[in-house]
Amino acid sequence: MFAAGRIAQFALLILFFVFTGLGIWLGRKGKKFEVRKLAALDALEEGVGRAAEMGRPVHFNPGWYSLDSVEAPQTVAALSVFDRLAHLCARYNVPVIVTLIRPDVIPVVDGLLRNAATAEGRPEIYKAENIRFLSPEQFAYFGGVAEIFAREKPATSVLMGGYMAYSLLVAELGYRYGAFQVAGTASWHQIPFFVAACDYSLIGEELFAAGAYLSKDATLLGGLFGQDVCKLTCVAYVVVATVLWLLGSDLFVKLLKI
Amino acid sequence: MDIWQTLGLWIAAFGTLACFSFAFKENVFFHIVESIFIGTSVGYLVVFALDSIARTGVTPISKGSYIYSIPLLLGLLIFAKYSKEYSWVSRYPVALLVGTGTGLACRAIVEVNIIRQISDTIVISVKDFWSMFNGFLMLVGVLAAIGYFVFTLRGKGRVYSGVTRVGRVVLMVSFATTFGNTVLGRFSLFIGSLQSLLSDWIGLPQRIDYLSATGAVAMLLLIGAACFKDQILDKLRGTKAS
Amino acid sequence: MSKVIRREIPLLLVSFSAILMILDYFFPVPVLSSSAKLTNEWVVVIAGFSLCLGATDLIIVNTRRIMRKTPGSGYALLIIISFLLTLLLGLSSPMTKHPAFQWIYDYFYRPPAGTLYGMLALYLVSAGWRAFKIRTFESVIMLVCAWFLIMANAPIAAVVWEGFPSIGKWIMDVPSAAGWRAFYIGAAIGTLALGLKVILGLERGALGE
Amino acid sequence: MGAREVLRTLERLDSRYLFVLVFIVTAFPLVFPLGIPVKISAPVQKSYDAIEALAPNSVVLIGDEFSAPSWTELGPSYIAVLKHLIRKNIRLVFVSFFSAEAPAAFDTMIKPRVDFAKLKYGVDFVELGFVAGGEAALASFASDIQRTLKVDRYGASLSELGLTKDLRITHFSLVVELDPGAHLSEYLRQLQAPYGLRHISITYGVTAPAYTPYLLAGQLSGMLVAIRGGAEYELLIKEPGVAVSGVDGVSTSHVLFAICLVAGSFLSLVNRLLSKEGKGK
Repeated sequence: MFAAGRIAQFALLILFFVFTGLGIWLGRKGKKFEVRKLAALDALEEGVGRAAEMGRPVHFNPGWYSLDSVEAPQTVAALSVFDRLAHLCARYNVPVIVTLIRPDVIPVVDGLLRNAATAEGRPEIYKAENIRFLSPEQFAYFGGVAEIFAREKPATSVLMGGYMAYSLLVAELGYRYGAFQVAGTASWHQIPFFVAACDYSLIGEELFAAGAYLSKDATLLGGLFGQDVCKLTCVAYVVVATVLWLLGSDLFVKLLKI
Repeated sequence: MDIWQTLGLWIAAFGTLACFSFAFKENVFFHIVESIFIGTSVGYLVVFALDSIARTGVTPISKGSYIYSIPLLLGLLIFAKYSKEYSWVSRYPVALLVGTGTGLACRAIVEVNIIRQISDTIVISVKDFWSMFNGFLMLVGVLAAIGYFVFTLRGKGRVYSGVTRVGRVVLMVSFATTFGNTVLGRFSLFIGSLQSLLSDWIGLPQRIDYLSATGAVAMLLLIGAACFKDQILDKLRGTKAS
Repeated sequence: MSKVIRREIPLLLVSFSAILMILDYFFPVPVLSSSAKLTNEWVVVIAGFSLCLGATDLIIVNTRRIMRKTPGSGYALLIIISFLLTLLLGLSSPMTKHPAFQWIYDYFYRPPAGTLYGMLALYLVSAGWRAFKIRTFESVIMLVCAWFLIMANAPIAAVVWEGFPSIGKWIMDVPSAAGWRAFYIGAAIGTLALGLKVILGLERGALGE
Repeated sequence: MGAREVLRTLERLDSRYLFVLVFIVTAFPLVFPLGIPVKISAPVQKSYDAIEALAPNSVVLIGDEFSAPSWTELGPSYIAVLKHLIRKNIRLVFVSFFSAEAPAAFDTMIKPRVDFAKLKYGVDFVELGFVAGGEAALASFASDIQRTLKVDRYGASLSELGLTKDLRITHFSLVVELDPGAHLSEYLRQLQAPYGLRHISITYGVTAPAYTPYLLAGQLSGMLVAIRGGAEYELLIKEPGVAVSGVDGVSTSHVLFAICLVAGSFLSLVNRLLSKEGKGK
């Protein structure tokens, strides 16, 4: 019934789903979890406040990947960050300019921006022209962003999601215009540049935790606990398996390949 | 070489120089080149999107598979975002995209990102001291770096903070390595752009095409003037006033 | 009722298509694989339409810029003209293979793309100049690793000292690979957890509600 | 201006001076070639050996995710590998899943530089063009080539072309993938994990460290990285080309970069120590 060689994969997938699900369930039951600080996310409010003081907009880009790609979760996580950012911007009456590489994100961003404006009691702050799809070609996109930075000089730039080579171009652009920069990606190939060029950055898995962290929703925080259990499971498995391996048994290695 | 190709080479050279100039200062020529680039790139990709809609969506309908009219309809629904009242309709096509993307992401990531990585960490080679040492270093590094990502289980005391510290160092090594290696890639591209100017256009190092070389100097002067237009204007006004 | 149509059904659609994709990978059942394949084709079509939405948006935003005569409306005009020209040439027969379409690709599209990509080399230099500081133990390690990797990649370094490539290779194969392994594992767990939240309809970013 | 001010100004040096320096140092060997020897690295040698070991008439899948901006980084390697494959009489199938522009880039940048004229279309090679849909399309391609595609890039039916008539995914002896977009894992997941195809990746410098675990685990049978990989491969097949002539620039620019890295951090250290001393007084 199973596809060959995928039993272990399926078992792990289900196991990790169950762990995360249990965490969510515990959270819903009211169990409190203390979460490690994620400075980059705490910095969002500082960034928006800075923009409000300077009377300049905030810039946001949800990364490179479209919603139907394998890296879609990164984009979804970025949009969860955007949800919070849009609320903050509406609260402080700061316009937020969203530049986009992927057109399929347009309706989602549009909806989030509209809802945030309504929820914060400022429906007039929603402007469709602040959502700017530029080009799916990353360097053409960069040209568009460069023009926006030159003209509107955002005080804060938030770059979240999966990234490609243009990450450093946009980050250095922000640096040139003195923008306060918060970034986050699980794209391993771009993380070094965000760490080097931005004020704050989320690294890898932290991006996926952003939605839960920002919403402070007990249910979602429970999910983070579930993720930790998954990680500990991996650690425990590696430790036990290595000891067995050194004793001459490859049982745990074979187990992974069934 | 026909006239179109020559013209093309000159346009390409100008585009290359205008783009490079942005590193020094933003200027009108950079924005002109980039605006054309934005337009052509979107045009280009829309052509391919239409081609792909025709091949995957319309061709089957013309052959009688009417079920393919559903994605065409869903595709059109995405335009509902322009309506204030019915913008929620665009959630239907988006839902299909998000669901498919999420499913694809989850289904295979276990094998490539977890199982492979775990089993390679376990299999420590014991054939000589050096490979064993590397194997153990790898093991410690992987475990410590996983520890860095823990969110909620906050251990107390030295052991925990030691682990996260080591994990942090390991991750930083990975980042620095990638940074260092990226230099190779980016300079390959940089060299390529220089080659297209110096070799394809001007003909170096074998010979010098004087026409192109003069063109290059003229273009550089023009773009330079655009970059420092404000300073130059100030200078001119200054001399006039005095 | 309206909440059901507006919210619940799209969320169900998300869960349904995600679960379909997952099951299709693990269970070789004809019904699953044919419906997964069909869904994939639908997604291709919808993605094509979303690009058209993007193009429409681009035209609307830029036309508005021209009408309002905001600064930079000249650029907006250039964007629209070059877009329409490329589109027309691309669609004229033979589709996507018109010589003028190729010509635009070769001389208007390729050079800026390649140049901006290469320009990253310059930005790497300035980022390297700024970002690598000797402050903490970590920063020294980072500097040393980056430095050795750069030297390992320069052919001239191997001429000076044979050891550079092997040190670079060791850093890449052992400590750096260890970090990436942990990064992959963490990212995978994050992806799975987020995937579950999307399936359960808990992640706010997914549908823009 | 005292020595301290000089040091401090240098630390906050306007990066544009650095840029000018980079331009000069990198362009110099392009105008005055230096001819620094290049050592063949193990992943490139492995790729060469893997292709060398193929039997004549084997079929190789070219995962052409090439795009215009990657020309200078991947182009030379791509051309060198194609030349080698053609020399070995290997039959080639080109297809793209992630880069819509790959076919056009192939026409303008690759085809004119490789001897395709002596090959017969449909027998020696087939271009399947761009298949939208990313990983899903790749998976469906792997499970049934003819059903997924039906026609090639030029509209000819796959069942009428000799090479693709009965082609199954398992007939491929090797996958050569042009990887500017970090799509290796998709390929491995859909082609290697289920069907065990061997894989060579022609990739960017930025992706190389993260691909090393795959190389160590044997999932990759070889890897060519950036212009340097191209230069090494050109030397292996004894046809020096663009990459070999550009690789001197790699040396000079890298040395400059290494100096900048040390100088930048050293300056910051000295300035910090000096300012601490100043505060002490």
